[in-house]
Amino acid sequence: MSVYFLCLVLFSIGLYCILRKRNLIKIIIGIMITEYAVNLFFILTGYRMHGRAPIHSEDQAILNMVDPLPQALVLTAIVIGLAVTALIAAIAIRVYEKYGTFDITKIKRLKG
Amino acid sequence: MIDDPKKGMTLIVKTITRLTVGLILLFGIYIVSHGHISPGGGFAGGVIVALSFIHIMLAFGKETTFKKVKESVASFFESIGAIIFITLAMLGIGGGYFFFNFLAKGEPFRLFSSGLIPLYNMAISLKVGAGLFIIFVTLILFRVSKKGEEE
Amino acid sequence: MLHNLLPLFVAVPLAAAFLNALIGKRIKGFPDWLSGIATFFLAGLSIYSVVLFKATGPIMYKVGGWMPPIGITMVMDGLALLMLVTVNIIAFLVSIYSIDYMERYTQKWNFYCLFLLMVAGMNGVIISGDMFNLYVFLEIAAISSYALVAFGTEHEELEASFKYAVMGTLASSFILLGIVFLYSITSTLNMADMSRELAGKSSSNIVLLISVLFLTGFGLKSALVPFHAWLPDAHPSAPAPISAMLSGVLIKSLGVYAIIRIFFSVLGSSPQVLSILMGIGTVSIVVGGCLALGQWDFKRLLAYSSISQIGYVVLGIGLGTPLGILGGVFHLLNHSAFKSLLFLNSGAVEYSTGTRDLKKMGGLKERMPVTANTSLVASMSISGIPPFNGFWSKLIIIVACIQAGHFMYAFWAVLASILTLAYFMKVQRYGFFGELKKGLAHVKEVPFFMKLSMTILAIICFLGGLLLIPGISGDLLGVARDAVLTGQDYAGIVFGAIK
Amino acid sequence: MLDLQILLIFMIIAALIAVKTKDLLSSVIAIGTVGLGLSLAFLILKAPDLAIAQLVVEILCIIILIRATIRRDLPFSASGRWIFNTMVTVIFIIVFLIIGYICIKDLPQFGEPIMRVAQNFLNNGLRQTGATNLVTAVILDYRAYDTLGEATILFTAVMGVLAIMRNIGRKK
Repeated sequence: MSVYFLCLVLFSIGLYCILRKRNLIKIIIGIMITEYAVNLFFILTGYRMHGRAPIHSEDQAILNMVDPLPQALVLTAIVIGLAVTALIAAIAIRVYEKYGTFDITKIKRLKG
Repeated sequence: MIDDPKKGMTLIVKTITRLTVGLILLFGIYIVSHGHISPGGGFAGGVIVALSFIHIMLAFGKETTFKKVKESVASFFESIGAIIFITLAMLGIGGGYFFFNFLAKGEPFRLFSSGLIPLYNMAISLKVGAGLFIIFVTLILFRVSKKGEEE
Repeated sequence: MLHNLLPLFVAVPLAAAFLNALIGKRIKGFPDWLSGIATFFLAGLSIYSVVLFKATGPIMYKVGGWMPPIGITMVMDGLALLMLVTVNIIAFLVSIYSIDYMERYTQKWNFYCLFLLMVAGMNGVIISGDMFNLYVFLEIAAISSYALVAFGTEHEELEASFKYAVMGTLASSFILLGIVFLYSITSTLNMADMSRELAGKSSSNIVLLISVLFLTGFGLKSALVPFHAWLPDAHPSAPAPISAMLSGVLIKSLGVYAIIRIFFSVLGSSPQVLSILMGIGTVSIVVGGCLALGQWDFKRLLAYSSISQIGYVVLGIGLGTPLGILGGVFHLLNHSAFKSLLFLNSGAVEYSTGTRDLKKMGGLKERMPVTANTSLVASMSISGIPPFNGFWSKLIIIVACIQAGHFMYAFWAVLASILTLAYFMKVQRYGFFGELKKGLAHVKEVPFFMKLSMTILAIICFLGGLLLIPGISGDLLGVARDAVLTGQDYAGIVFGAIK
Repeated sequence: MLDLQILLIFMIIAALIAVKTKDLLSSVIAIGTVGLGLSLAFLILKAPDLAIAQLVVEILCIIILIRATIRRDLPFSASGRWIFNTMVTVIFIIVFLIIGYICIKDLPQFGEPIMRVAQNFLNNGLRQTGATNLVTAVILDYRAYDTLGEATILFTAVMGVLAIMRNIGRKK
């Protein structure tokens, strides 16, 4: 259980970073931390105690494999995370080029 | 590779890159082609292939890299990878269902087994490798063009 | 027959997008035609499936031939049918509108590519019967919309896009965390199977946490009031056709549709959830309306009005009575039509005059008759003036409120309807009627394709009320209402449809 | 599972450093260590595919982020209501954690997943798909449609980056 809780702590650090930091790059870092935490949580729920990796072997039958489904899903989630990070980084670079700063308190053309 | 001492990083980096980059590329291809029998697969392998080109670019500068791979070629491969993937999926409709794995499964633990899965892996690696290379090149070239404007 | 057509809703726009990237940038004019033909095909397909649906009933498609809990399924029930019709018709009209409008921007092929990906993402969300698959397609639609909001690459657009992207990603994290918890307790991803598993369990704390996570995530996506901060920036910053798509269909298919699907079909609609939905809906109606009243930017006003109108949909659905749900889904359809039309109008005005500020407009009726008349139709429709479609759906929602005994909600809904009338009077008064301002004498009417798509939408607004005629209403609205009402029995319907 | 707990605490500390440090480049490097820790955690949890993927993705993310931050360091700025807002956020997060702590007791015990559907993959995966690596069997056969979505997301990101990085957005 404690592992689950530590994972939630990691998630909330990311949440804090997104909600409270005033720098575009810091916000991207917060997004990455939340993604890592959710991915890790997914794998934790699929782990079987003293399990083996879900790959068949030629010379022996493996019976106690861990759950392969979360692993497949997290692979997709990692790609999604990469795509989002790349896109947001591109936007941040353009924002920096236009405004000359990463500080969101100074990036305020819109009324919000 | 063309060695222009003014471009890119120092000689040490260039020499090491020359030695390792081929191995990295080969490792990427290995990971892709053995995706269905060992850990790895199209995505991880594609990223490694892209990283090998990014490695050249970081060490030698963009001119040398563009002699090897042009951006338009990368963009072509990206679309082709995606089209191969969706075409294989649509061919499955002929077998009854979207994404139906219609090829013979073959003997397990061999390279040529498990039907369409290696082909899907190839398509994904093309797509991922080319796509990530384009993202990287776009981000790098943007800075260069901005610098040119400021000067 | 319909059975084998279901994957095409995703495969066709995806294939068109890939082809567009391959060929589109080399041949001029090709992206316009490819996108127009692809979306026309989808619109035709969705209308054709209404006809087929009458004979077949709910359909399930096994992707790859795997049986439901193992593989992914696509499900089409009445609600999905209604959403598909809405999304694809609007997408087609927006696509032909963009042919002329997007000439102002560079890299048109890229625009069409992202646009088609967004359509594919929305269609994928709607027909998905699998929780994780829903998340994946939701991300496709969301990521393409982040890029499209920033398509003009100016200061405001980039800023709005960053804000939108951060909020959207946060929402996605919550949704994914919810899916993780659900997988952990049910050990399945198929929605029908999940609902069957959950029905067998006694309710526990974890289901409550999952509900909160999903409500936050999808509430952020659909911009309901505590989570609405990004919408008034993001929707006006996009190019006008994309604003029409975002406000018209994206927030519905990603937000409201997903809320209905998850809370009514998977988690089960408890009275607490319904009352929360009604409360959020009413707050959205009032807050959105009040904020819209003070705006002078045409597109920003429309964006706030979207928050208000989405509130009506959520209020109608939240009532949980057959009449309320009918009103909710009908208002969802109508709002897509008139809000898209209004955004296209604002784009036409911006195209001709170069401004979005209502104070700088005036008397455009003489110079731009088609735009002015279609916007008049849309304004009357959104304010609920008979005989346009908006009147009927609002009437049904208010009557349903009174019938269910929620007089306060009915009162607020009527009040906000008057507010809506007020701010659209303002738009008409300052924008289209009155004296022609000095600088606007040279203004010309917009090109043909823009006029065409606005006219078609105005006709839809005008004739939309006909969908309520008893013989017709069952085919589209009735099946959607039944799909929501029988949400508890989703598993039975889906597994019954296996062939 | 002591090794896993130590690794998680290491990741949490690294994440705190990434959030708190004022130098952006150090922050990016700290997030790199979090990703590396995640990769190791995947290895401990018997997910070698993910460990490889996470490692290479981490490298690419770091390259992109360093590209975005290099030589663009900014001092930290605090607005007027900084303390109030931070307190509200911290209270919100503490409430979230308490609720989370109560709720995760309802999850299945760690190390004992239900595996109702997954057992099917383990039993029949090799026979039905022919792939030895069951994760590949799941992503490219049982759930290949998800992988189409995944490939499309990457394609969307490429198109999006190309669209955003245009120097001229509108024709004059």
